[in-house]
Amino acid sequence: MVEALREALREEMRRDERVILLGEDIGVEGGFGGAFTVTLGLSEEFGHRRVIDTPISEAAIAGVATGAALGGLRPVADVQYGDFLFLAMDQLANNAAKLRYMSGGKLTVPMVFRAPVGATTRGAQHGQSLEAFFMHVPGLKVACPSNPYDAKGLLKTAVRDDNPVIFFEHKLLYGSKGSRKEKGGLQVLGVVPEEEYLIPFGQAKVLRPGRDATIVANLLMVHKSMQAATMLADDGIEAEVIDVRTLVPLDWSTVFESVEKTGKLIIVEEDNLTGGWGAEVAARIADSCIDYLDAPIRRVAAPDTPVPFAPVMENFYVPSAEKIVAAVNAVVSWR
Amino acid sequence: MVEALREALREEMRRDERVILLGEDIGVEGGFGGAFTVTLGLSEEFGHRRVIDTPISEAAIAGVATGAALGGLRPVADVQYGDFLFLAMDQLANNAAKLRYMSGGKLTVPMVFRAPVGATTRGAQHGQSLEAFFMHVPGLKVACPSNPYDAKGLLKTAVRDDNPVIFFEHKLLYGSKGSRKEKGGLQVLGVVPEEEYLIPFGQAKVLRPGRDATIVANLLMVHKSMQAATMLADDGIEAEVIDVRTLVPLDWSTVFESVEKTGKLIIVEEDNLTGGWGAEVAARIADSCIDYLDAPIRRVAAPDTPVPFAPVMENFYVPSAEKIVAAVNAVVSWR
Amino acid sequence: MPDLGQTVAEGKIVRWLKQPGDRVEKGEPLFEVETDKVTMEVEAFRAGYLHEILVGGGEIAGAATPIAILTDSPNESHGGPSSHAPEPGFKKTSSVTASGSVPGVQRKHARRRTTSPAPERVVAPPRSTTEPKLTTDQKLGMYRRMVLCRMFEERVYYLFLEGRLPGTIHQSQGQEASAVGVCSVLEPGDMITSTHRPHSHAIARGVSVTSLMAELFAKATGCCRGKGGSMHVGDRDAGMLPAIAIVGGGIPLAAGCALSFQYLKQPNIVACFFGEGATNIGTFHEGVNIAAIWDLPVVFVCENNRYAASTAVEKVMKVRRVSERAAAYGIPGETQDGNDVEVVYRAMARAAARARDGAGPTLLELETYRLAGHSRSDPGHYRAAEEVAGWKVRDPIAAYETRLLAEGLLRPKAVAEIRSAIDHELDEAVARAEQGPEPRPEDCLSDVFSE
Amino acid sequence: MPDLGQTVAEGKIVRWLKQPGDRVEKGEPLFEVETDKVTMEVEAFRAGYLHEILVGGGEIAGAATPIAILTDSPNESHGGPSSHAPEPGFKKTSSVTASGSVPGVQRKHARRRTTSPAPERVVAPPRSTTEPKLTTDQKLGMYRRMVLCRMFEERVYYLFLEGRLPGTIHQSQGQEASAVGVCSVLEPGDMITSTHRPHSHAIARGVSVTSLMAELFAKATGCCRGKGGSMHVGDRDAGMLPAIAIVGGGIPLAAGCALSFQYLKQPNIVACFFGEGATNIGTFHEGVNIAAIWDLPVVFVCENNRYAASTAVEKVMKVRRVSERAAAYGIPGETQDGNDVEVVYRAMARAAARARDGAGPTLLELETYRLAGHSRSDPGHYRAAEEVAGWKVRDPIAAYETRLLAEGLLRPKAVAEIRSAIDHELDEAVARAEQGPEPRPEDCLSDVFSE
Repeated sequence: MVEALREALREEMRRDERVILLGEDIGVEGGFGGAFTVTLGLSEEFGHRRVIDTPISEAAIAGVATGAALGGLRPVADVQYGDFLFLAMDQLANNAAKLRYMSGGKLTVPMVFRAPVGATTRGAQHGQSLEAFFMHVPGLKVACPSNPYDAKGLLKTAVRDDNPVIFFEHKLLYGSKGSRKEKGGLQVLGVVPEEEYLIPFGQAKVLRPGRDATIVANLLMVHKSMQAATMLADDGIEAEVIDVRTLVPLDWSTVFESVEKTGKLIIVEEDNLTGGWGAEVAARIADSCIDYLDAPIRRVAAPDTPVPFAPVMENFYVPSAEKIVAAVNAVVSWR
Repeated sequence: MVEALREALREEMRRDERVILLGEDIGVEGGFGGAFTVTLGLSEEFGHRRVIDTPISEAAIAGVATGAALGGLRPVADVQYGDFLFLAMDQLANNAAKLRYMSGGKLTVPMVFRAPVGATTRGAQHGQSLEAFFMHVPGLKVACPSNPYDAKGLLKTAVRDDNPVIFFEHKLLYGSKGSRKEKGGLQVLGVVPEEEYLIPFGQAKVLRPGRDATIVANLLMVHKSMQAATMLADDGIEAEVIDVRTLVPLDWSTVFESVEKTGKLIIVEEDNLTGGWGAEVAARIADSCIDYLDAPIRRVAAPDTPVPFAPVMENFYVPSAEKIVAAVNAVVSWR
Repeated sequence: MPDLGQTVAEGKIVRWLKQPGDRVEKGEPLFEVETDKVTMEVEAFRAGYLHEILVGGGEIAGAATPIAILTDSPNESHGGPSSHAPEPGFKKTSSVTASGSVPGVQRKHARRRTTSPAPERVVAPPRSTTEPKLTTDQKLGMYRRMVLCRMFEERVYYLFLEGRLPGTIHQSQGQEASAVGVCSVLEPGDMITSTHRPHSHAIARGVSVTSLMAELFAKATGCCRGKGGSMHVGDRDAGMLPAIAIVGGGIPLAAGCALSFQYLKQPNIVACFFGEGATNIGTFHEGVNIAAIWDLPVVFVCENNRYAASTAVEKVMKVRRVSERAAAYGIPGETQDGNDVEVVYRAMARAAARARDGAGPTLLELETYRLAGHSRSDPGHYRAAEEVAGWKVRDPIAAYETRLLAEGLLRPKAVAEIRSAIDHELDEAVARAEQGPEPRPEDCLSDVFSE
Repeated sequence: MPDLGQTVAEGKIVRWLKQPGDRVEKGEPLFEVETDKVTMEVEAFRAGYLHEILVGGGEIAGAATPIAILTDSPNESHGGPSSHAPEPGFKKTSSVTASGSVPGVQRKHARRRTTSPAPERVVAPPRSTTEPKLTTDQKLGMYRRMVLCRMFEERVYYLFLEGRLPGTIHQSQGQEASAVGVCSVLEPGDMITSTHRPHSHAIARGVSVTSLMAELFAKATGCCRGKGGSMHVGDRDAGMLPAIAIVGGGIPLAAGCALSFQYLKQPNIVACFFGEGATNIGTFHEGVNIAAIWDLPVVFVCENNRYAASTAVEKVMKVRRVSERAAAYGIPGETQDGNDVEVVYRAMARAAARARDGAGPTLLELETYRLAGHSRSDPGHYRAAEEVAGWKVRDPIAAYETRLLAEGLLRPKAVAEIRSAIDHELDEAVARAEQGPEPRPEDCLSDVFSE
C-alpha cells in the first residue's frame, strides 16, 4: 500500500503544482520518507520546496496546512502516528473543519491530513484507531482504505477534494516490502493500475455477497472479516462483507440494502467499542432498518482499554476472525 | 448551578488539603471567578496557593493537573469553554487517561477537568458539546449534570474519584443570577442541601415515569425533554424521561429496563448527530434490547454542522421540545 | 534615543557627558545609557551644539523617544512644539532620537552583540526604503480610520446595551492605533488574521462596515452571512481571514497563508494579530518557529494590552517584554508604543519590508491598553482605577488628534465633520443591517462542505 | 574557560595577552575572549606563571574546558595527564578554567548584563554548596552505571535481532553520560520523566534492570506488567513516571509533579528529560513557562543529540543553542558537554540546588549524540559518516574510562571485572524475564480505572 500511496501523491503533484507535502522526516536525504516510507523519493523528484520537512509541531503542521489551503495551495500533511492527532485536534476540529462554515461558505480548505493507525505492539500511544473522533467533527471528511487499489484512488480523490480530509492508513496494511516491514503486517494482493483512476468518496464496496448476515468493516478489519466469512462459509453461512472505504461521507444506501436483505448486522472495527464509528452505523440501522432486523446488532471492536503492549494482550485487544465468526454465529442463530 | 458547583468545590477543599484548583482567571482579585463565576470567592478563602491562576495554556493546564495528581494532589482544573478541550486533548487522552494503564495499574490520576458546553450565540468555537469525544477515550469518566442538586453531588464524587473525570457543565444551566446571566438560560429550581451528600457515578435518574416511550437525555436536553413530555402528556402519551447524569460509567440497566417496558427509545443530545453519545446508547439498545423494540430508535440531536451564530439558525440547530415531541410521536405511532 | 538593538526597547540615561550649550563633535561620546542588556557610551552622529536635554540622567527613555536637541549654532532656537512632538523619522534633523538608522550613531563597543542570540541570521531592516514619509492624506486617513474604529465600537456597545444585538462582544476601544497603524502598511492581496477581539482589525483592514454591522446583527447580509458572528468576522476578499476566537489559534494559519504567498511567489505578506496572553500558548511557539525557520513573509503583531481577560501579564510571563521571546526563534523582536499610530506605522513598515524582502518574520510588540472590559459583561475591577485613568490620558485617538491639530494638518472644524460623517455612515450601516434579511433557519445546514 | 554567563556555553579565544613563561599578576588581563554575546578581556584570578596554553588564539573553547595552566614557579612541571584532564571543579589549582565560581575572575565591563533578559529575577546558583567534590566511589559508581546502560542497550539490541523481543525500540547508546550524570544528583523521592528513548534514564534512575528487561519481554513481571513496553517504562517507587512516548508530552507532567512537591513542601525535585526536537512543540513552551512563573522545582534536561528522528536540529530551529530559549521564560539556560558525566553532574547539581532552594527551573542543554539509529530499523543514512565517527571518538564511556584509568581511580583489571559482573547481571535479568509469567490475554481488560 505504501507504493500505491506514493504513486497517488506523485501523480497528483505532477498534475497540480499547488499540491505540497508537509510532515516530519518526510523528505530528508538519507531519511525515511516519513515514518512509514510513503514519501520516500518524492523530495528527489519535487524538491524541498514541495516536500517540506517540519519541526515536531503537530498543531502547527495542521494549522499551517490549513492556512496554506486558504491561501490557494492543496497541502497533504501527515503525522507519524495517528495518536499524535490529538496534538493537532484544535487546529483540525476548530479551524480546518469550521472555517468554511464560519465564513458563510466563502472559503474552502482543500487539505489532506494523513495518519497511520492500528495496534502493532508499540503500546498505548502509538497504536490507537481514531476514526470516530474525526467522523464526529462536522466539516471533515474521513477516508480509511483497506487495500492498495483503494488507497491510491481515494487519496487522489482526497487531494482534489475542496474540503479537509482525514486520511487513515493502517500500519499493518502498508505492505511487507522494505525496511518498514511490520510483524503481522499483511501484504494485501491486488493490482494497482499505473494509469490514473479516482475512487469517489461515499461508495462502499461489497467485497463478498451473502444472504445470511451483513458485516461492515474498515481498514485491517476488512481482511479479518473476509477471513471470518471464509470460515463461516465452511459452515454454510454466507456473510456479506462491506468495506465502507470512507466514513464521511458514508454510503448508507449500500449498508441499508444489505441489511434489508440479510436482516442481520455485524460491525467490525479496531477502535474502542464505546463511541466507535460502529455505534453510529448501529444507530442508523436501528433507526432506518428496524423492521428488517431480526437479530441484535453486534459490534466486534476493541475493548474499552488503551492499547496494551504485550502481544498476548494485544491479540486479545484487536478483533480476531474468530471473534467475528462468533458474533455472526450468535446473530444468525438468534431465536 | 454556579452556587452548587462552588459549594461542592468549597466543601471538598475544606475537607481535603490536597484539592487545588487550576485555571484561567479563576482567582484574580476583582476578576470573574472563571469564565462563569464558579470559583468566585474561593481564592479569598483558600488563597492563591490553592486557587491557581494559569497562563492561557490549555495543554499545560491538563498536563500539570495530571502531573500534580500523580504527585499526590487532587487537582480540579478547567477550561473557560469546552471547545478549548481540543487544545488539551493530547494530555487528557494520551496521558491522563492512559497513565494508570501504562503503569500496569500502579498509578492513579485523581483529577477533575471542568468544561462548559452548549450553544449560546457565541458561534462555532464557543458553543460545542463535546461529551462524545471523551466518552470514547478509555480511562476517562464523564459527568454531565442537568441541575444544581446533581451538579453538587456529582462534582464532589468526581473530586474524590481516583480517576480522571471530565465534568461537563451547560452554560444555560449555570443560573440567571449575577453578571454572568445568559440569554435563554434556565434558572433550574430545586433545593440544594447545604449538608454533605454525594451522588455516585453510573446512576441514571428517572425524572418522569411513563409507559409509552423512553427518552434518554443529558444536560440542557433533560429540560427540553421534560418540556416535551409535558406536551406529550396533553395528547395522552406518557414518556419516561431518563437523565443519564454520567456517560462513563453509564447506567445501562436503568435504560434497558425502561426500553424493555416501553419498547421505544428516543435519545436527545445537543451534540452533533453523527458519532454523538446517543449513537452509543442506540447501539447498545439495538444489541441488548432488540426483542423489546417495536419502533425505530430515534435520535434528536444537533445536525452535523458547526454551531451557527445567528439565533435563528442556532434555534434550529439546538434540539427543541417540538422536535422531541415529533420524534416521540413518530415512534409511538410506528406501524 | 538610538535603537540599541532588536530586543532593546528602552534604556536608562545613566549620565550626560555633555551639558546644554556644549559643542559636540561627530563621534564624541554624548551620553551613557544602560539597558537590561548592556551599558554603553553613545556617540554623537553629527556635530553641533547640545541645545536641550529632554531626558535627564537617571531617567528612562523608550526607543524612538527624543532625548535631546542638537542645533547647528550655540543659540539656535528649536522651533515650536511640532519640532519634538512628531516622531524622529519625520523630523528633519535636530533631535538625537531612536532611529538606529541614523548613520552617524556608532556604538562604542561594537564587538558586543547585544541583540538576538543568533545575530548573524538577523537581517537588518532596510529602513531607508521602508520608512516613507507619511503624507498629510495618509495621516488624516489613519486618523479617520481610528475614529471609525472607535465610533463603531461605541455604537456597537450601545446596540448591545439596548439588546439589539445577539451574542457577546469583545471590544477594542483604546487599541485603534495598533490596528490602523499596522493595516495602513498593507497592500491589496496581503492578509490579516485576528482574534476574538477583531472589530478594529476588520475596519482597519477595510472590511466593509456595512457587512460587519450586518454580521453583528446576525443577518444574511453579514460578512459571514450570519454564521460567524462577532468573534469570526472576516472577508478574504478584503484581506482578512475569519477571526479565530481560540487564543493563539490564528498563528499557525497566518504562517500557512504566508507559506502560500512564498510558494506562489506572490509579493504579499500576512499580519498576524494576537494578544500578549497568546504568547503563552503552544500554537504561538510552534507557529512562530515555523515561520522563522522558513523565512515566511509574516509579521507577528502582538497587541500587549497587559491583561489576558483578567490576568495581568506579569503573573503569567517572567520576561518583561513579549518581544524578548523573539530571540528564542532567531528573529527580530521589538517593542513599540502601540498607542502612537505613526510609531506603529513605521515599525510595521520596517517589519513588512523585511517580510516582503524574504528576510522572514518579525515579532512586533505594540504596547497598548483596552479601555473597555474583556467582554461585554466585564467591569474590569481587576485593574486599578489609576492605571485605567493613566491609559485614558494616553488615548491613541485623542493624542493623535492633538498632534495633528498642533501640526496644522487637521483643522478643528474637520474633527467635527469627520465624526459627523462617520456617525452618518454608522447610522446607514445600522439601518441597512436592520433591514437586511435574516438567514433562514435551515441555512444552518449549508456551507459545511464545498460540493 | 571561565563561565561567561548563563547562556554562554563557549567562547573563541581572540588572543592571549601573555605568553608561556610570562609572570601573571592577579587581576592582570590574561586573554581576550569573544562569544556570541560579548567580547571581553579576562583577568587572572591568581598570580603565577603561564606554563602552557591549551587553547590557542583563534580557537574555540567550551565552558568548563581547561584553556591554560598556571604554575607557581616559572619552571614548574604540571604533573601527569590527570592535571588537565579532569574538570576544573575537581582540580586543586592550576588551570584557568570554566568555573565562574572562581572568585578571582572578574569581567572587565561588569555593568554589561549579558545573560537572561530578566536578570533581576535570576537567582545565582549557590555554587559553593552545590558542587560537592565527587568521591572516588561516586565516580566509579557513575562509570559503572554508564556501562550498565550501554551493556543493557547492547543486549537488548541483540535480543531484538534474534527476534526474542516484541515491539520496537529507541536506543540510547552514546547518551549515557547525560542520563547518569543527571540522575546521580537526584535523591530518593525525586522524580524523573522520560521519553520514547527511556532505557538509560530508567537504569540511571535505578529502576530495576530485571523489571525493565521483563517489561521489554512483555512479561507480567515487567515494571509496567507488560502493559507499557519499551516506550513507557517507569516505576514511580524508583522515582520515574512511565515514560511518555509523544514528543514533549512529559514536560507538563513534570511541571505538575513539581507543583505537587512544592505544594506538599516535599524537598524533592523533578528532572524532566527530552530531546532538542521537543523544544519545538507547544507543550515545551507551555510547560516550561508555567514552571518558570511558579518557580517550580524542576530541571528541564534537554539531551540535544542533534537529530529529531532524521531531522537535523539546524533545519528546525534558528537559534544555535536550545539553552537560548530559556531567556523566553526568564530562567537560566546553559549548554554543557553532555558526553562528560562529571560536567553533567556538576551542571545538574547547580540546577538541582536552584530548584530545591525554591529558585525555580533551569533549562540544561546537554550536547550529546545517539550512536544508534532513531529506532530499531533506522540505519541513520541521513548522518555523515565522518560526523558519526567524530562522535564515536567522544564516546562518553570510553572517555571516562580513559580518564579514570589515567587518574588511577580505576584499575585496568576492574574494567573487565565490572563488565563481567554486568554481563552476569544481564544474563540473570534475561533469564528471569524469559522465565517470568506472560500476562493473561484478559489482563488486557484490567487497570483502566482505579476502583
